[in-house]
Amino acid sequence: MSRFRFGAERLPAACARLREEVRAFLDETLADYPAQRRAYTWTGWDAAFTAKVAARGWIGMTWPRRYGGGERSALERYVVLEEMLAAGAPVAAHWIGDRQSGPLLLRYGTETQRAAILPRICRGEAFFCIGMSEPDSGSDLASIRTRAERTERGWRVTGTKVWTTGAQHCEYMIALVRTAPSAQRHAGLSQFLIPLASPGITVRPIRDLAGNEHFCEVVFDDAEIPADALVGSEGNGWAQVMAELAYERSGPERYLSCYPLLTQLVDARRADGDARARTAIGRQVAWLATLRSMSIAVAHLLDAGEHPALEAAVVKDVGAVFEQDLPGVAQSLVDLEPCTDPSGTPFAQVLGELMQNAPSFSLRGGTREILRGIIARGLGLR
Amino acid sequence: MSRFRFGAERLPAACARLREEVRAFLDETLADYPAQRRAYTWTGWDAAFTAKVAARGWIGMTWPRRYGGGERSALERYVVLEEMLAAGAPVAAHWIGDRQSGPLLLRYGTETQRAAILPRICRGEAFFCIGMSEPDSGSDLASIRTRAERTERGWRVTGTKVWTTGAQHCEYMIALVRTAPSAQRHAGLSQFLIPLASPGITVRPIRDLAGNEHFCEVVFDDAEIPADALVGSEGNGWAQVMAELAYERSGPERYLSCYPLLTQLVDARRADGDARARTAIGRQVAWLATLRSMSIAVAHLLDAGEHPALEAAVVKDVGAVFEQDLPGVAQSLVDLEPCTDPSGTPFAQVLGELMQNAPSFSLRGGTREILRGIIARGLGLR
Amino acid sequence: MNETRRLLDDTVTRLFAESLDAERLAAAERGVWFEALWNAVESTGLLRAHLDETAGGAGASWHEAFVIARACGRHAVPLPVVETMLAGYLAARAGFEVPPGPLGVAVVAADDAGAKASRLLHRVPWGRRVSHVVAAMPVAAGLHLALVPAAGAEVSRGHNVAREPRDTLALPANDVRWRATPLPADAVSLYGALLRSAQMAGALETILELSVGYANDRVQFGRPIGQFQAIQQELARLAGLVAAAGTAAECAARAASEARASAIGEVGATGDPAFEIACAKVVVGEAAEHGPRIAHQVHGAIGFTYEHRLHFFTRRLWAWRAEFGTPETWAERLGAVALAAGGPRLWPLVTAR
Amino acid sequence: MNETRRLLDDTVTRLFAESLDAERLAAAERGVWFEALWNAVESTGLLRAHLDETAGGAGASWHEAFVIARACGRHAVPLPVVETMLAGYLAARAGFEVPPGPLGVAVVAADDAGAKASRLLHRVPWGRRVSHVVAAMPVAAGLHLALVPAAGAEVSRGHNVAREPRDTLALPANDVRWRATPLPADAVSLYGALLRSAQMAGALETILELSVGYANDRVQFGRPIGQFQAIQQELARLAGLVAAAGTAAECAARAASEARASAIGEVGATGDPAFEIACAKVVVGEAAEHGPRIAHQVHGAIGFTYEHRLHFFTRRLWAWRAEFGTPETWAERLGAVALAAGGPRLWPLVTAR
Repeated sequence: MSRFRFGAERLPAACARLREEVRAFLDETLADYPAQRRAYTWTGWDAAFTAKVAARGWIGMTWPRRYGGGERSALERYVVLEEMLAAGAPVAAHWIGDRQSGPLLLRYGTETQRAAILPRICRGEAFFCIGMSEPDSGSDLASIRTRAERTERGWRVTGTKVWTTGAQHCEYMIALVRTAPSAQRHAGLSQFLIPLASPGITVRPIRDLAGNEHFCEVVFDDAEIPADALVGSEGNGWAQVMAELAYERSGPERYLSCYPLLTQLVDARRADGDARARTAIGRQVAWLATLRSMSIAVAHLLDAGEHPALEAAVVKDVGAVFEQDLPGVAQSLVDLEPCTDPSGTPFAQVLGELMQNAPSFSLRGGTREILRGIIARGLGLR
Repeated sequence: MSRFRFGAERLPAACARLREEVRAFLDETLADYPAQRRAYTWTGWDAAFTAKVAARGWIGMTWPRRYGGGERSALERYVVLEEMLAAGAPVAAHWIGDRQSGPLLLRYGTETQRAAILPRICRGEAFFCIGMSEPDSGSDLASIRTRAERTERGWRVTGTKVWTTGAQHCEYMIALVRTAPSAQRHAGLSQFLIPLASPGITVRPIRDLAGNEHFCEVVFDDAEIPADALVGSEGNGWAQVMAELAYERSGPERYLSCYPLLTQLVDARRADGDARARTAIGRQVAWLATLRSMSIAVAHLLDAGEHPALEAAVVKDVGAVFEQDLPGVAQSLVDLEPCTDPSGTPFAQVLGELMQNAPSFSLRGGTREILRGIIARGLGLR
Repeated sequence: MNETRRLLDDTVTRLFAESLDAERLAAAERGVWFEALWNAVESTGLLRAHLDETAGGAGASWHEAFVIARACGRHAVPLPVVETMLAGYLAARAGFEVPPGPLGVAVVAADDAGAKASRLLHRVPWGRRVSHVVAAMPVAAGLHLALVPAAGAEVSRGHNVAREPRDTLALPANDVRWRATPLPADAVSLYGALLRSAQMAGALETILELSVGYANDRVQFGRPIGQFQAIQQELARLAGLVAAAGTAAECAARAASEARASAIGEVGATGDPAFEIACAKVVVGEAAEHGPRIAHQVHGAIGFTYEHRLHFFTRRLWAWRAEFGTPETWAERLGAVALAAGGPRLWPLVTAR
Repeated sequence: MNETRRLLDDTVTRLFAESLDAERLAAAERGVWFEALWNAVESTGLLRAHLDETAGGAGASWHEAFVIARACGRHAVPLPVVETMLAGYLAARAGFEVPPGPLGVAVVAADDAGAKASRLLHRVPWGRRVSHVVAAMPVAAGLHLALVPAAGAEVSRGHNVAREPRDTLALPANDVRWRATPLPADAVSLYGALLRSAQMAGALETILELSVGYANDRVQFGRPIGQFQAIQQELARLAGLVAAAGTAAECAARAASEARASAIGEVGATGDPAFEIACAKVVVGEAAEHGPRIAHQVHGAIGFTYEHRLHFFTRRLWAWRAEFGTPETWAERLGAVALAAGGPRLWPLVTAR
């Protein structure tokens, strides 16, 4: 018996028409969308695009109809996601709500929370960010110090979250904060649904190395939030977050972050594809197709109600290596300087963007070292 | 200021004539030596060849004349070594004596030991092996359990050494054994010069995965050895071994183990060197030339009386990666099955031998993990 | 994995696991032939499971063949199981009656007239043991095949680096009768690569299991080496390679099972399994380069001894990596398809699978 | 390093270390020009150290130029120091009087008639600031050069990914006076690669220092992350890349210093520094791909902020890697030489260095 449960299942044939719909939508909607911006994929923020996606019913598409969802299968959602990412569509505005916050509320939220918020996510109106890391808590997430204290009317939150993607545009943050003393580490943490417009909250965009402002620092200075902001049980935050993370490791975003560069590369070498170009590009295609099969296999397992935590972690790890290698491969095959100026060719622009972004692929959502430690434990090393 | 003291020094111009002599000697002596056997390089045992090398004065060539040495410079010795290794000459019989045991005796040996043994090494008569690892002590060398106890006439040795290269052919082993209880770990170890013909010693060759018998298990069953077998001070063995190891990490054997394959590869692709072959081979040449410069830089530092322990460790680490990659690179450029049968082409034979041997390059003389830990400490990580 | 294949996997795993230990694998390398095990494999019908019922098969698919071949890799089965499956498929597709016993495969070059090949059949797997060899001669129009009895041929013994027999057979006469087939010219390397990928996926699983087991057992510095972060990181990397290899190999088998006969042999064509087979040989081949390195690094010196089991799997991986085309040869083919498609058509090409 | 070069290294290191912090590097990226620092560099004669005394130089060698360029890389000096050294060398070899002030370099393609180039000078480093551009036009017979005043040219601003200026200059008229030179056709990429390799070696040293420092300071799970074995293993690997890059770059400079003028430009010829320069751009370029990855991995999210210094070095490494030829372009050139030499002559080729 194999230790892994990856299989060779395809996406259902029924997905084919949906795929064609998505492609037609993207062809039309992004007809003039420049190659360079496609490099941002799931960090590209465009509320107008999100509104169009929502109008097609492609946000919250697996959720119950009573919350505005489409009650479609996780595999159909997979098709929509992979088409969006392969096209480099600017999905950031609805990305977190659709992928993490909505499912969290569905699982742990109160009926009031669900009814109030999920339909707004589906309509492309409510945007979310995730408050996890803090200045002194990166890999060591259990050491977070932002705390929430009960007040008469609700909770008072104090502390600082960092590397919060898109917070400057968001209405809500799902935050992991301490509700009991830190001696307990994993215990004593809880999740909150925090309206970022609450008094006492300051959002400051952080400029990244490439000059973009994708992530933020969010400071809570005795911020008062309502009593019903708690998500799930008090003290159960760690378990809730870990369950959420474990199955979010295997989506198409784990191997398609650099896909727009692969298409540029193929076009750049199409006219003179020598032995080196053919071999190197063929190798990328082989890994792309294989990672996609692995990712789809995990989607099938999830759809079947299984808990493929190990398989999902493996997809993330192998996917990050693949994505991170691609800018170097592209550079090795085209002797052209990366350049994010308007004067650059589309290839040079996409390369310039992704070359600078690639090192983050093995940091985001947990470092490679932490992830490999999780895989090792999953293998039974003790 | 750079953290590393590598420079760009060449070998002295005076070495050029010596190099020509060595090349002429090798051309003549190894005229009919098959490519496949050249893949063994410093594990290739040939006492007759060693005798010829000795006759040219190329064993112990830096040692004092009174011990049979040539009083030549370490840089001249470097030239002889690199020419031998590049040619894949079978240097194993004198390798350990010339490289480790002789220098150890020069530094720590008694006058009696030196006078008795060094001239015999120089004449190609006395062969050495090194007894370090034990069945339960690989990376954790300080945990060795073979022990020597004082008797009226000398020492009584009990225990087992493994992975001892060439022991079945050797007259002597330089062994690291425990002379005081193991609670002290690094203390309580001593080095001995052990005549392997002593009663109570059993040498059993161990067949390796490729079917060769390069290394041995050596069992000491109350073996009686003379009082003057102690090398250096009792209890100082660990320090002696570490000093010895630190500067033995940077020789040409750290990047030339696969060199015979590179020449085969160039010849195999000479007629149709497409873009892929040119680029991949060029990359190997660049690293080969750079590793050689680094290795020569360390030789200069040693010659100048400096202690380049960090630089030497870096050469070994970078060299092992280079050597280990080469079989894969060769295979990637020539679609031919590796084959150690007589029916194989020289390329397929050399590839077959080295493909099977390459994984050992990051194990021998300390694993990669241990070596990188040493480098990390050298960088000041604490 | 569906229930049929799970049962099949259990069956073959039990058969091989009970029969093969390190001692017997070593004996096989000394030339011992395991007649009883061979007979057991043959009598259970595994060798023909993938053939049409008209050819004496069970009408199962390449997907079932994959399960059998992977088990052969997991256990380093020292018998020509996979080669007999390959030869049987080719022979059946050419309309030959598939003979019993171990079968070999050989590719021969056409002579200048494009009609006759040499009397020599090179590197026939287990050539010394086979009853017949399916000889394949690529010609302009496709593939010609012949079913050649091995009796009477003069055998020169040879081996790959795993010491599996790769013998040269000199036929007594140059009277081979070739037959035109509907197969593509590269059918031998295509299905050979498919089955070798499956075996390699199995061998990779085994080296992962051996490495995890050893890391948990071996104590250095007072604790199992599996507790050291450096070892954990490397074993996690090995797990990724093994998982990718298994997926790639199985997807290739699934694609071969579903292929329309007309499309076979064109890497880029819809429904042609050559795309997935190329992906498999590339990904599995890379895993077979880096995986054994990690396994040997974890095992240290003990893994370098002939006594330890590890090398029966790592040497097979080294040998098989080059058989039926190196990863780079297949990657180049795949890259040519991608370049021909162009950037915008690449994604549809990938998702058509 | 000999005493002269050690003193030189100390001098330039002091000059730059005192002048440049993260704030000033950020200011430079916003377009601020550090006139005082430029004047200090120019007045100490560093820009001409490597020129013959007849050309106003100090008669020092490329080895001294290497020391200066490496220091520029170590400190991410946001001034066209290296480009002015390159332009000065080319101009002097063509017999031009080397003008004062910052100089630029541009390669232009010959038109069909092989004589005149376009009015456009592309990607001129610091084009907006230079007094003159040394324009280079490769022709069949070698290299033609022109010394073009930048005054009057129309500047379109551009940048590399390190936000160093790479401007396009449109000359007012197409009246450039070309001059034949004794230089090889690829002299710009040759010496450009030499100097960029030196800068990259310096920047690599800095990212190692920053990473070691950060690993010792940053506490997670109750201890500095530099105590974790996974981090130690990666930093050891970074050390190897940095050490190799420094050695390769310095050997190239030494070779250029020792070169006989007649041999320059033939990669394989004895005494030609193109072999060592190719080795340097390959090895340094690989270090510039893998080194920044490790440094960013160790730094985590903080290293991704514009506020932290790390990116001033990693972005330069990414940009410089592709300038004056990618590692693969140089590797291919080197491989062609090795293949032309053949297996038995490869070793003599390497040891002739």
